[in-house]
Amino acid sequence: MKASKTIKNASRFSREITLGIGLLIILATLAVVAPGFYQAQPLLSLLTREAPSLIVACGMAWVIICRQIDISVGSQFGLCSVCAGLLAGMHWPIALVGICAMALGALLGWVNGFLVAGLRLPSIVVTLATMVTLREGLRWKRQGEFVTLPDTVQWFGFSQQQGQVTIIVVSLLVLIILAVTARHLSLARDIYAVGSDAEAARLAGIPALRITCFVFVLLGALTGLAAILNMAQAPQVDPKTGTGLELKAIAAVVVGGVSISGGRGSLWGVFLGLLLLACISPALTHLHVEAYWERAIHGGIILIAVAGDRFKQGKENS
Amino acid sequence: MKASKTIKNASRFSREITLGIGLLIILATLAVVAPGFYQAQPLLSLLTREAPSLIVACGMAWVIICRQIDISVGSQFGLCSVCAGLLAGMHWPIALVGICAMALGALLGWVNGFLVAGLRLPSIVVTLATMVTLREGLRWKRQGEFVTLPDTVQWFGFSQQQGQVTIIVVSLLVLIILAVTARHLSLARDIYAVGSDAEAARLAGIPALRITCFVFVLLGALTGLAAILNMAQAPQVDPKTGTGLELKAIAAVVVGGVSISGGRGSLWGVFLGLLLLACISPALTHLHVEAYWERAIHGGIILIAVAGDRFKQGKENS
Amino acid sequence: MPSTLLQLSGITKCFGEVRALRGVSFDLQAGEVHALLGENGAGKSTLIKIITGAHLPDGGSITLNGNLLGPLNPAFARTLGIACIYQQPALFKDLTVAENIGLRLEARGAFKKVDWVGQRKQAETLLQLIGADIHPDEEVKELSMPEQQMVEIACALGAKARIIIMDEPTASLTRKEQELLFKVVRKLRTDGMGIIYISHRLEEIFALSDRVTVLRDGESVGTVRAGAVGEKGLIQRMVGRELAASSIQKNFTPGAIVLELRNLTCKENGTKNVSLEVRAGEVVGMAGMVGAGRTELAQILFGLATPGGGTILVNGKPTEIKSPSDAVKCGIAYVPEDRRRHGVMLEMAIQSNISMASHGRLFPGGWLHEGRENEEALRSIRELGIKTSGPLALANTLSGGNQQKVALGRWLATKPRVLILDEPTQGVDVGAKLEIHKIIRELAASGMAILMISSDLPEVIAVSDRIAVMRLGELVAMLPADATQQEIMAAALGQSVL
Amino acid sequence: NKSPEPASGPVSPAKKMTIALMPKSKGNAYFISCKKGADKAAHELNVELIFDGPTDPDPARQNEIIENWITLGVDAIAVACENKEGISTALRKAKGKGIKVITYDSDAATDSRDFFVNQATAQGIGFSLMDEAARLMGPEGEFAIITASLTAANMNEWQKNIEARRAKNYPRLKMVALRPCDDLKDKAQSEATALMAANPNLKLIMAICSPAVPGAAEAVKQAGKTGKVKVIGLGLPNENKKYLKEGVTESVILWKTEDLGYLTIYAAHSLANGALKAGAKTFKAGTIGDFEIQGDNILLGKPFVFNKDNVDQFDF
Ligand SMILES: Nc1ncnc2c1ncn2[C@@H]1O[C@H](COP(=O)(O)OP(=O)(O)OP(=O)(O)O)[C@@H](O)[C@H]1O
Ligand SMILES: Nc1ncnc2c1ncn2[C@@H]1O[C@H](COP(=O)(O)OP(=O)(O)OP(=O)(O)O)[C@@H](O)[C@H]1O
Ligand SMILES: [Mg+2]
Ligand SMILES: [Mg+2]
Repeated sequence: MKASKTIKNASRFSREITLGIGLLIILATLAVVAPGFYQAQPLLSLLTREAPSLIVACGMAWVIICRQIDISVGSQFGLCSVCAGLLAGMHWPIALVGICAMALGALLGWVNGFLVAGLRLPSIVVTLATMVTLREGLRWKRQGEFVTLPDTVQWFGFSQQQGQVTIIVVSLLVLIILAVTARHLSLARDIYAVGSDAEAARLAGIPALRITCFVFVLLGALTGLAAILNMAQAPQVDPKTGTGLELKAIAAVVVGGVSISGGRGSLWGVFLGLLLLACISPALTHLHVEAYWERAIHGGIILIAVAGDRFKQGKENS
Repeated sequence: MKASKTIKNASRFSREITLGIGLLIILATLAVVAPGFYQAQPLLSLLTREAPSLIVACGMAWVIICRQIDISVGSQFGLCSVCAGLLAGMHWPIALVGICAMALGALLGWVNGFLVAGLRLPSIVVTLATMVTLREGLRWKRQGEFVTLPDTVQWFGFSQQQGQVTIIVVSLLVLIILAVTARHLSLARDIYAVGSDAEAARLAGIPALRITCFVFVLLGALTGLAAILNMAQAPQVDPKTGTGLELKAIAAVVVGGVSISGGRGSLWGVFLGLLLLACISPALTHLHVEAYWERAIHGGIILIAVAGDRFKQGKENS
Repeated sequence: MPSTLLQLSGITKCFGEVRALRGVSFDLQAGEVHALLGENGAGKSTLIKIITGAHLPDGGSITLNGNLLGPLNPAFARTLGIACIYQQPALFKDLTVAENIGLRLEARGAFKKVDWVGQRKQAETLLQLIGADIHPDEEVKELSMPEQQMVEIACALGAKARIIIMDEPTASLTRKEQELLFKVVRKLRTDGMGIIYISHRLEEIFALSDRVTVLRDGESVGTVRAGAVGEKGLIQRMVGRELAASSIQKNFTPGAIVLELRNLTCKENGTKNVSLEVRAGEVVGMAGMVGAGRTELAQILFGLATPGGGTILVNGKPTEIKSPSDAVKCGIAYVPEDRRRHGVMLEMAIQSNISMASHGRLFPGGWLHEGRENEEALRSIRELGIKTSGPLALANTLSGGNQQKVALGRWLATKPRVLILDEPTQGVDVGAKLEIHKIIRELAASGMAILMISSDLPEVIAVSDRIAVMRLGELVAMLPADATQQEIMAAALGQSVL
Repeated sequence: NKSPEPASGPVSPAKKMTIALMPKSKGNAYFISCKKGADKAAHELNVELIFDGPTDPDPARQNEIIENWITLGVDAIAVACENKEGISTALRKAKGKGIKVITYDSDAATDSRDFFVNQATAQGIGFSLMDEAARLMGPEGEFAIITASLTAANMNEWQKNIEARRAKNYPRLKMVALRPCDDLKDKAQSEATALMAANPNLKLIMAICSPAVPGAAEAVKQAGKTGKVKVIGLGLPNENKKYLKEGVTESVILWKTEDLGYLTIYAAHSLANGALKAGAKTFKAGTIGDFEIQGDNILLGKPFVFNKDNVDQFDF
C-alpha cells in the first residue's frame, strides 16, 4: 500500500508514455522507409496546418474533462473564420480581427454554456442543435462563396516562414499555458471536480454551473483564436472550413487519454494524441499507401486507446 | 404526495400530447395556407421516404433508453444497403436479401455491443470509431460507384403504389410491435432499468451487459431492415446513403421525449418526433419559404424539446 | 437441530493493492440472525457482495446447503435464494416503486409479459407489511434515502429468499421504522430463514442477533454469541484494544450568537416558520422523525433551497444565501447526509477532496500549492483517523465510514464559523463515532457554532448543548441537553411536552 | 418563332410562367453562379423562378422537392441530378402531369426528361484536363490528382476519362497518387503539401473539385515550388484569380456557369411555351447566341480554359 504512491506517479504519465512510444515507432518507421518525410519545410507546414486543431482540441479537452461535449465546434470555427475574413476584408487591423473572432467564439460558446448550465440541458443535444443551426445559417449567408482576404492578412504580414513559426509558437504557448494551468490553477482543479461529480462539486461550494458555462466559453474563444490562425495560412476563407473539426478534436482528446466520462486526463496527452492522428495521413502518402486507410486507421487508434484505458483500469481494480 | 399518482398518469403521455398538438398546428396551417400539401401521392411518398428513418429511430430509441448512443448507424445503413444491393444484383430472392441485410446489421451492432458491453468502453467513442471505419471501408470497396439493382427489386416487384404502402405498413408494424413490447415485455422493462442505473440492474440480477449488447444488435438488425426498405425505393444504391442518418435518428428520439440520460421515453413520442421533423421541409417548400431554414428549424425544435422537458421536470421537482 | 445454509471458507479479495478480505470463514444457520461487525473498512460490505455475486472472490470457497458453488453472479445468486439490501440502495431512480419491486421479484425471462396489476398489488402488500407509507406509483427518485431503504427492504422480503442480507438497513431509519423492521426480521427468523445483519449500532445487535462475527482488517476475529461477550468484549474485538470510556466533556461557555434564523419559511420544501439561534461554541442537536424536514432546513442555510420568507443572520448581519458558494463565503459549512452521492468525489485523490472547499483560503490567487494541500490533507487524516494509504489515494478506495471522515475533513479545512452536520456518524463504526463526537466537541470548544442533525438519539443527547426537535417542517421544541430520549421522541411525534 | 416574346404562346398572359430550378445542393458556389444566369434569363423572360434543392447532395430530398413542385403546379422543372436513376421516377411523373422537364449539369434517364442542357461531357472534361496537363508537363513526368471524396460519382467518371486519355495518348506521364480532400480547401492544402514532400519529382497537381484548386495552389506556393509544380483543375475563376495571376495555377477549366443557368431557363421557357420541340437542331438563347442541339442534348460548347490572360473578364 505504501509503495502505491510511486507507482501512481509513474503511471500518471503512462498514457503520455504509451503515445510517445507509438509516435516514435511511426516516426522511426518513416525515417527508415520514407526518409523524404523529414524535410524542414513540409514538416513545418504540417505542424502549421495542425496548429489550429491543437488549440481547439485543448479547449475540447477541458469541455470533456468537465463531462460535457461540444459537437458544434466545427460550425463555430466556420462562422468565426468567415466573420473574421469579412472583417479583415474591411481592412480592420489583424489584432482587432483576432479579438473579434475570439469574442464571437466566446459568445457562441456562451450560448451553448447557457443552454447546458443555465437550463441544464444535455450538452450533446444542445450542441447538436447549435451545430446544425450555425452551419446552416452560415451556408445561407455565404452560399458557399469564398471570402477573399487582403494580402496583408496572410502570415500576419510576415514572411511565410516567420508566419508559420508564429502560428506554431502561438499554438504551443496556448497548449503550455493550458497544460500548466491544468496542474496548478485551482480553477482547473474545480473543472476536474465538476467533471468528476457536478452535484458533489456544487455541495462543496464550487460554482459548478458557472464553471460548466465557462468551459464552453473557453472552447469558443479558443476556437475563435484557432480560426484566426487558420485564416492566416491562406488568402481565402472557405465557408465550409471546420467541417468535421469536432470529430477530429474529440478523437485527439480521447486518444490523448481524457476520459469521456469526465474528471480525468491531461493536455499533454491530447497534444500527443493529435500529433499521432495528424501524422497518419502524411505517413500514408509517403509510404504510398492507399488513402482509404487513413480514417480506418484513425478509428482503430481510437478504439485501441479506449480499450487500453479499460484494460489498465481493469487490472488496477481487480 | 398522494395526489401525485393521478397527475403522473395524466402526464405520462404529456410529451406525446404536446408533439401531437405541434404537429396539428403545422398541418392546420398548411391546410389553410397551402392546401396543395394535401395530395395523396406526395404525402404517400413523404411517408415512404421517412419509413426507413422511422425504423432506425425506433432502434436508436432503445439504445438511448439503455443510456447508450450509436453514431455509427448511418455507416451501418450504408454498408447494409450496398451489400444488399450487391446480393440483389446477383438475383438472390428479395426476402433472402432482406434477411442477409438484417443479419449483417445485427453483426455490426454486435461489434459495437461487444466493445461497449464486453469491454465496457464508452459507446460514443466506440461508435465514433466504428462509424469512421465502416464508412471508410465502404468507400474503399465501392470507390463511390453506385450499385445498380435489377428491375424487380424496386417496390419489391409491386406497382409503385403497392410498394409504397408495403413499405409504410412494414415500418408502422415495426413501430407498433416495438412500442407495445416496450410496455409489456419484461425484457423491455429490463432495458429501461439498465438505462436508469446499470449497476443497480446488475445487482438486481438483470444481465445488464447482455442487455446493453442486445440493444445494439437490435438497432443493427433494424438498420438492416431499414436499408432494405430504402433500397426498394430506387433502382440504384448510392454508397453514400445513410450519411447523417445518425443525427436524424437521434434528433427524432430526443424530440420524441426519450431522455438522453437513459431510462425514460416512449416509442410513440419518437414516431411523432420524426413526423414533426420530417414535415418541416415539405411545409417550407409549400409555404415558399427559403429552404435554408429547414435545419435551423430542426435545431430549434430539438432545443425546444429538451428545454421543455427541463422546464416540466423543474416544475415537478419544486 | 439447525442446518447450515451457507458456509464460506478462506475467502480472499483484493482491490488493487487493498486487501479487503484475507481468508475469512463464515457460516450461516437456518433460523438465525448472524450479525457482522467491524470497523469501517473492515470488509463487511465486501464479504456480503461476494455472497451475492456482486464481486468475485480471489480465493476461497462458498458452500450453499452443502453444495459447493462455482462463480456466482447476482442473477444466479438470486435464483439460489439469496437476497440483499445493500448499504447503498440499488434502485432504479427513473422507475416507480412498484416497477422496482416487480423487477427484483419476477422470475427472469426476456419474453415474459409484465403483469402490471399483479406487480402493483404485490408492491402494495409488501410495503404495508413493513409499514412503509410509500405510494407504489411514486418514482424512486422522488423518495428520501430512508424511504428508498424501505423499498429495498420490501424487495428483500418479497424475494422469499432463504438467505437475506442486510447491510446497515437501519442507518437512516427512525426508531419507529426500525421497530417495524425488527419485527419483520424476527418473523423471518422463525420462518427458518438465515439473516446476515450488518450494523454499527451495538444495541441493535444485542436486540436481534444470535451470533456475531467480528471482522478486523479483512480478517475474522471469531464468531461468538452476542450475549456471551457483552458490549465491551465486542468493541475490543472490533478495534483490537480497550476503548476509552465514552463520556464526552461538554464545557460550553456561551459566546456570541453566530447564526440566527428568524421565521425562516420555504414553501418549496415545507419549512415553516423556523426561528433558531446558535452561539459560538455551542452544539445544537437536531432531532426529529425521518421526513421532519431537518435536511431541508440545512439546505436552506447552505443555499441549496431558496427561502420564501424570514431572515438568516450570520454574526448578527442579515445575509442572503443563494448558492453554496455564498454559504461558504459566509463561513457556513455543510456535511451532507448522502456522502456517497454528494459528499466526496470518488474519482479524485483524498487530498483534492479535502482541499476542495478551501481553495480560497489555501490558495489565494488561485495557484495550487501542493505542499500546503498535502499538509492539510495529512492533518485531516491524522486528526480524523482516516484509514488510507496516503493523501494521494483515490477516495473510491475508502470504506464508507472513511469517506464520511474525508467529507468532514473537507469542511473542517474551510475553518467555518458555522458547521452543519447532517447525520455525521451514519454508517460510522463505534470507534470512529466516538472520535467524531470528540472532534465535534473540540470544534465547538474552539468557537465554532455547530448544528448537528442526527437520528441517533443517544448521540444527540451525548453531544448537544441544546436539542431542537423538528416535526413536519416546524421547530416544535427546544430542549435542554439533559432531556431524555422519551421527551425528545414525544416532541418529535407531536405529543405535547412543553 | 425562335425568340419568343415573354407572355406569348400557350401561357395565358394573366398568369406568369413558373420555372423551378434545382441544384444538386444549395449553398454551393457553383450552383449559385448558375442561378445568377438563371435569374438574368428569368428577368428577361418575365417568368417566376423557384430555386430550391437539398441542403446536401441527396437524391431522396431531390425527389421530395420535385413531388412538391408537381403539387405546386409549376410549368417547367430544371434539375441537376444527383442520382441518375433515383430521380427519374419523379421526373417521369412530372412529365406525365404535363410539366416540361429539363436536366442540366448532370443528366437523368433519357426518357424522364425532354432535354439535357449538356455543359460538357465527362469525356470532354477528362480529356481537356489531361490534354492541358500534358501540354504543361511535356512528354514525361509525374502528376497527382486531388479529388473531393473518393466516393463522388462524377469525379470518378472524370478520373476514368483522365486515365483513359493518359493511357492512350500520354503513356509516359505517370499518375502517382489520388487523394481525397472532402470538398474542403484546407484539407486539399494539407494533402497537396504531403504529396509534394512524398513525391519530389511531382510536376503537376490536378485538382478536380473546385475548393481543391486554390487549396493545392496555396500549398505549392507555400512549399516554394511555384512553377516547379504546376496546378490545374476544375474550378471557379474568382476563387483562382489570385493564383492564376501569380503563376501558381496555370489554368482552370470550366464552362461559363452563368451561361449554363441562362441557357437552361431559356430552354425550359421555350419548351413550356412550345417554341422548342424535339428534333430541333439549334436553339437561340436570348442574348448569348445560338447553341447546337445533338439529339436531345443542348450543348453549351467546349469547356472554357481560364488563364491569367483572360480571367479578369469573368466574375463568378
Ligand atoms: N471497489 C473498490 N475498490 C477498491 N477498494 C475497495 C472497493 N470496495 C471496497 N474497497 C476497500 O475494501 C475495504 C473493505 O471495504 P468494505 O466496504 O467492505 O468495508 P465495510 O466493512 O463495509 O466498511 P463500512 O462499515 O464503512 O461500510 C476497504 O479498505 C475499502 O477501501
Ligand atoms: N428529492 C426529493 N423529492 C421529493 N421529495 C423529497 C425529496 N427528498 C426528500 N423528500 C421528501 O421530503 C421530506 C423530508 O425528507 P428528509 O429525509 O430530507 O427529512 P429529514 O428530516 O432530513 O430526515 P432525515 O435527515 O432523518 O433523513 C420527506 O417526506 C421526503 O420524502
Ligand atoms: Mg459497508
Ligand atoms: Mg435528512
